[in-house]
Amino acid sequence: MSAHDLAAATSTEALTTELPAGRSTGWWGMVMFVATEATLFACLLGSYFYLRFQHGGEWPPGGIEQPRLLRPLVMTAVLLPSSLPIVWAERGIRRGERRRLRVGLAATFLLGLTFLGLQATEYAELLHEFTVTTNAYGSLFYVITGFHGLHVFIGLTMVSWLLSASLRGGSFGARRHDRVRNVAIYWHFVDVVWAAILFTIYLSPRLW
Amino acid sequence: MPAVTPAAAADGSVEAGLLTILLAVAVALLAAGYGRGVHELWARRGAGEVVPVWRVAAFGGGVVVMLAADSGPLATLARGSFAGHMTQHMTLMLVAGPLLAAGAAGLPLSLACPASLRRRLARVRSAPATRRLRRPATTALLAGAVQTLVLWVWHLPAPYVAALDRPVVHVVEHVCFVAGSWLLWAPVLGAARHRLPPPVAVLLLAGTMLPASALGAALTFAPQPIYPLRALGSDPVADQQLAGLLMWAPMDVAVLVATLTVFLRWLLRLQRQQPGEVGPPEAGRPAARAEGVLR
Amino acid sequence: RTPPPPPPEIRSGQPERGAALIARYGCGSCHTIPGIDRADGLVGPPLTRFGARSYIAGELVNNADNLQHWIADPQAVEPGTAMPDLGVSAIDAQDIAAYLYTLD
Amino acid sequence: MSTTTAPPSGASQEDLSRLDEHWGERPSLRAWFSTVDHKRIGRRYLVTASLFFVLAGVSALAMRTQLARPESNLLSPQEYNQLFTMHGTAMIFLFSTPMLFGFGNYLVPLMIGARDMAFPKLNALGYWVFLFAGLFMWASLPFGAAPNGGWFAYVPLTDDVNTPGLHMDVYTLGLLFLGIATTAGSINFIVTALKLRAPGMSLNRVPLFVWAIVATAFMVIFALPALNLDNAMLFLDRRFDTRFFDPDAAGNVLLWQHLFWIFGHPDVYIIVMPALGIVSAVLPAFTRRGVVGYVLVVLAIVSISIISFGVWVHHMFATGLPQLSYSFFSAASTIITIPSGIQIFAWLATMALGRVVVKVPLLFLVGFIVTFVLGGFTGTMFALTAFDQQVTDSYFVVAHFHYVLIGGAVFPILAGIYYWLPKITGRMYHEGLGRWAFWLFFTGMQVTFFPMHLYGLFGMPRRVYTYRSEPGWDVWNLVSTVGAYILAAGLLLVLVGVLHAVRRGRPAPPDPWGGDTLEWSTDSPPKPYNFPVLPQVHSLHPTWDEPSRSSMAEGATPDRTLADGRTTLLTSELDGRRERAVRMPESSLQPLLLALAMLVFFTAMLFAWYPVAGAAALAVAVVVAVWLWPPRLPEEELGVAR
Amino acid sequence: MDRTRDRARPRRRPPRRLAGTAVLAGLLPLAGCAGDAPSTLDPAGTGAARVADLWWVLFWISVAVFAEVMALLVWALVFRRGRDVRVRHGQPLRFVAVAGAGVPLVILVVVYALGLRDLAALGAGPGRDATTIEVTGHKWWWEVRVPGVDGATANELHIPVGERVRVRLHAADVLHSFWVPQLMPKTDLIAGEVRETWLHAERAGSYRGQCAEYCGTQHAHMAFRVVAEPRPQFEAWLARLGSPARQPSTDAERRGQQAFLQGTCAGCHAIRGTDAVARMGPDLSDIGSRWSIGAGAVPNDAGHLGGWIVNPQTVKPGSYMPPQPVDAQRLPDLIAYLRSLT
Repeated sequence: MSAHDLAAATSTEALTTELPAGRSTGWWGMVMFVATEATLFACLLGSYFYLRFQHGGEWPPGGIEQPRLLRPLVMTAVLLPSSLPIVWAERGIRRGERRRLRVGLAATFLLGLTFLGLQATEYAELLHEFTVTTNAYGSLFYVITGFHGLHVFIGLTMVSWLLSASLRGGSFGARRHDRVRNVAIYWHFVDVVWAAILFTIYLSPRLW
Repeated sequence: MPAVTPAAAADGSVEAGLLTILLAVAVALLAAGYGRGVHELWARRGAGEVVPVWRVAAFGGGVVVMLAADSGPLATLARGSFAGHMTQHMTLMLVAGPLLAAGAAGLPLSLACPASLRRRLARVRSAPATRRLRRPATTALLAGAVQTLVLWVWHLPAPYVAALDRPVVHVVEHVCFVAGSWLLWAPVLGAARHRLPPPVAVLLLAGTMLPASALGAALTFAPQPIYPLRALGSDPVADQQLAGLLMWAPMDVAVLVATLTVFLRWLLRLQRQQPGEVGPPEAGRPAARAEGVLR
Repeated sequence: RTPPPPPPEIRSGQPERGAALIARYGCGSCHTIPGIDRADGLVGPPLTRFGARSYIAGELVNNADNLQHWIADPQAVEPGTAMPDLGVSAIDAQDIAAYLYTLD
Repeated sequence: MSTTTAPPSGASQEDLSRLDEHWGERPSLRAWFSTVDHKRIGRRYLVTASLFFVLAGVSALAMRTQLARPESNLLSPQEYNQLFTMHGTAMIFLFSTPMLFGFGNYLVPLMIGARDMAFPKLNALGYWVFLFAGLFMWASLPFGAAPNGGWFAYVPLTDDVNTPGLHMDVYTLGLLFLGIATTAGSINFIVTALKLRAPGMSLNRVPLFVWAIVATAFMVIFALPALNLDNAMLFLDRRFDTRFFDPDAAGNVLLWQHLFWIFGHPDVYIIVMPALGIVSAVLPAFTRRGVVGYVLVVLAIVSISIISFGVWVHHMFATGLPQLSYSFFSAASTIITIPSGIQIFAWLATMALGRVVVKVPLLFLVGFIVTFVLGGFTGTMFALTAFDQQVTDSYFVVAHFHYVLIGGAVFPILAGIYYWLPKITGRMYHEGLGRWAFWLFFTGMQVTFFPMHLYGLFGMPRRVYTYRSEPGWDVWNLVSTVGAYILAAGLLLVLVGVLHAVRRGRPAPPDPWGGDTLEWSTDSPPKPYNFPVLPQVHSLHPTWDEPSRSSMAEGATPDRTLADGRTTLLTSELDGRRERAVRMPESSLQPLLLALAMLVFFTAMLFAWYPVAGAAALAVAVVVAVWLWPPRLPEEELGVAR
Repeated sequence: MDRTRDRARPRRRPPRRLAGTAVLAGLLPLAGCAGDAPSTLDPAGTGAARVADLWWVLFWISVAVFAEVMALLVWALVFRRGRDVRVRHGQPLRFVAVAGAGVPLVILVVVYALGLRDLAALGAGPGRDATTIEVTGHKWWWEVRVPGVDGATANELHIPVGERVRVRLHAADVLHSFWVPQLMPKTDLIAGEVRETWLHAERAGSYRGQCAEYCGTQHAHMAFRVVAEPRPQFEAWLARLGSPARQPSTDAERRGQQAFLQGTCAGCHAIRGTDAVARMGPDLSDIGSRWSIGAGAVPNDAGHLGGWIVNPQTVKPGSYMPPQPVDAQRLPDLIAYLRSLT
């Protein structure tokens, strides 16, 4: 290694900003966090199937109707594409385009908010029919969807947090976008989990 | 029941007969294409060169197992009980799929194509989107997701019964199983240049095993029949439990063995590349270090 | 190990056997009696320091004869008392009394 | 505290002073609360977990005293039930795992040649949360509101009808709270071991202890969610009347058991795995050679951590599930003994081929082998369903798990304490005291728990606060109680030995044992930056091989001292190639604040002060947001396109 | 009605059990002792006997493997220390693989096969037309009923010697576990579900059973007794279970019955043939002849009965029977009446 290379490798900006070499610790941390969260959701959905198989008989039990499909499908159509703007935003900030970051984050935020709004209307309807205390199906339904809704909400706070940081300026750029990528990973995870929930809660009762 | 041997066409239904012919043609095409590609390769590079003989044998074995699972004693077993049917599925997913994957069929099959098609394939493969898809992590996630989805969806009662009733659906079901399994095992057993890094492969296999085990466990622990009685054998609950266990145990064993083998081979390779063992400096240690209590 | 001597109030009782009998007759489910396992009943009066008592059941002077009599047949001494007749034989009553008198 | 210094490192005096300036901490109250130094945090973990161990151990002594004689009246049933529940819960959750995480915290960065953990502030958060969660749970005992449903808290006994009051709310909330610390610690270990290894430390040169910690961390990540979900459901059932476990409303009481043991069985290996790692770390120093069959041991570690997820039903062999599933789980439970066997025989072979140096740590390793093997045998017996159905929930099981837990976790922990005491405190312990402690502890352990096999076989069920006198029960229970006091005396001597070493011990050289891993190549106790010159690793035993050692003496180039900032090196995940230097966070009060906000949240949930809980959740969110807020940089440094 | 019955054969003591008993005479002084000890090593029925045999196999295998491990360990500690020992740097992977994986694998396969055989035997069930007994676990006592017989008793069930009897297990509140160590391994009682097990006794006698799943405050006092007796006595027990309780015969007993029916007792307890039909506490129709009070809390005699009635909370703290405000004059009568109900 020549002295020149040494100086380049140890100069301050080489130490304080992120070069695109290898995965960062933040990436690994977020991936591991997502892994443990995914396990949690797997356990939740597993509990759903366990109770369903153990119950035998009609499902949903206690005269609750089959879940209606239209709104969940609309919610899916809102939530799954919401990953695209954040991918686009991340690509943008990787090239230093701050406007793309802001626009993409805002779009994701709006889509996520729409999703939560739709979920609220769904709850408002279903709560007349059954509640979390009606029976185990009610508990499962609301806890699973509610827990996912909580994750969407947390994701939204993350996105809005990114958005406000990026609006401040001086936060993200081509050499620092770790946080954007980590939030994007989390958001994709929330999307994928919704797909699993759609299958478990809304579709699987129709496949018995 | 659709079966590939012409003998089973004695079922009489036209649909079944047509399907049989169609399937036979498809499998024959697959085998012929692979054979031709391998022949081409060996002709250029010498026998046993790019695709070793054991890979060819594996592919052949895979095709044979695929045929065997859908006809003969296994098919009759499958007709009798849910557990028999599960045996059939597990044969397809745990034997046929991995064998086909070990055949490293990508290169031979594309070689067998006509030149124009081959060019188009090459263009698709080098497109940015496919290149992104073929990144190890993406492939792994995709393969795991596909396998899980295939397994869960087809074993839910409604699709399962549909497959029992309609030969077409049944064929689709089995094709899904073989394809999903092929996709899953290809990054583990396939050609070296497409293989996943061993730690990723271990994570992928273990992560795919868990939902599959969960389904097996759910079937094993269920106290009542979940499927319509006509789908189950004479002792419905016992049949269902046995089927659940058949899904659960072989899957776990196969994955465990594969995982540990991959891991062990990788560690041994690392050991060979970067040896690690040394002994303590017993004699002639530097004076500054000789103050230790143990000498 | 020699068994402990009988207390002065009673000549020929065996306190050690008395303790075992108390456990066997179940006195402890009504009385709190020191030195007996699980004798922590709250139904009748506690028999702590019984050797120093003046009266038995508020009726009889506390001496060995009266105590044996009471234990063997409380209903005869005080008809209608809540303490049931437990069918304690005279010998057993003597030993039980001997144990109770060791509680000073 | 006087220390001795390591052999002169290659770093210049000027570099050393700059490193001191960046990494050193002035002693002050604020520094004490805000430190993120993995060594201080690791020490705190060790001390706090030991405190909880003493509390849980004293509870056990109280239980044993009650059980010394039949029909004894020392404890009321309510007290006894709270005591054994707190004993089990604290030993499992508040002692074993945190104690081993403490060793991991102290040693992993030192063993892999890094300057700190990957996420130092998260590390501090983990410690504070562990401390607060432990205090949260123990604080309930003086009020008689401690958990009383057994450490696995089966429903429906623990629902709001059968256990009213706060008991089980303390349990569910306490474990959920603690789960935050465990998960954070595990993520930290994984990322540290993946990214912060010294250059040249490819995965086959990673010390076995680090392998064990990483495998443990992976198991935590995939097992703990099941417990968290279980506790959350139970809390919802108790507080908000959901019906997960209500069989009258399509719920199922066995769901609790499945989820608990899907966590619980991996958890026993989560406990024992780092302890086996300690064995693999201590043994080379006292046999003067590396552990035989490194590759096989790593394979055993990995296979245990995979198989352990597939055997949970062996804790439910008596619940009447289908026979077929029992045959499967029985097979899986027998298979899991094989990796343990590989490790045991690898260590035995190491001893047989090396030159055995008998010191206190080695004595504890011998005690470990004897005890753990006995416990493992009874475990393998349970793996046979028919036998297990006869002895499950009897004292035979209690004997099994104390043999594997004390044999597999406590013996290695004590070995580790004696082995690393010179490194952590800079002082040597007193060998004679240590030997007394070992012999008292070892005999006490056998005398306490071996008879439990017997009265278990004689039909004595566990978790009884008293028992009728039966042939074979009274005598052996008395023996057990006597043994427990002998055992406690041994532990008291351990405590005395540690205090004596800290106060009076001889100053320790940097490498008193001739150990093989990197922590022995730096000062005792290490400097805040661990290594003046980051090592270049050339083998599995870097302290033993000349190139690795000289890399710390001669390779003092600026890219290896990294003295102009609080920085450490990132390397590639698999083969440890150097990637880049990264800046590490300074000390901060945020972890403490965040943990306090969480404590307020869980306390408020416990007492149903939901507005307060909402405010605390908000506070948590605010602290996290501030914690992660990106510092402002000039645009050109960020690389913003205009 | 023809019941399957196992032929009552004399216990064949396998030699290895004899040897084991001999070797462990120092450690297990009571392993083979008969009598009331609920020891799993003193089996009295086919279920427990199979497991006891299995245990001795496992025990000897463990002794052997433990001896192997100890031999290696001691050898290393004795011969491999000291200055002049040369460290050998080989990697005997094969030794580790064979000793740590190969040999154990062989042992485990054998042991697993044995275990599977016994599991199948235990799971075989009592046969279709075996006698059935319904047992319900309450906190903290056992309710025993027989289908077709309109009566109940508590904490005590009778079975005919030499026959397999089906026991159906229900949980009234929380999980309990039904365990008679000398007759049969455990089966848990699961809330919301019904579990089945079976009992078989080779010789007449009474065998102690115990709740083996932690069920709360008084889990320690939730014992029961299984009485194995020849078929005629068993039939007599069934008949007694179905017939009204004994009528009072003396004045004191009559006054006691009045006190029982008009006091608080009838609110929780039933006595067949009277107005007391409540099912919150145990049926007391045969309380005079039971083996204990409070599911093994105290022996059943007049003294303990009196103390129990007036304040069960000192006898069995936490139990669900509250202290009873019985008139002092009525207490001896009540005791006399209950003692007369055999």
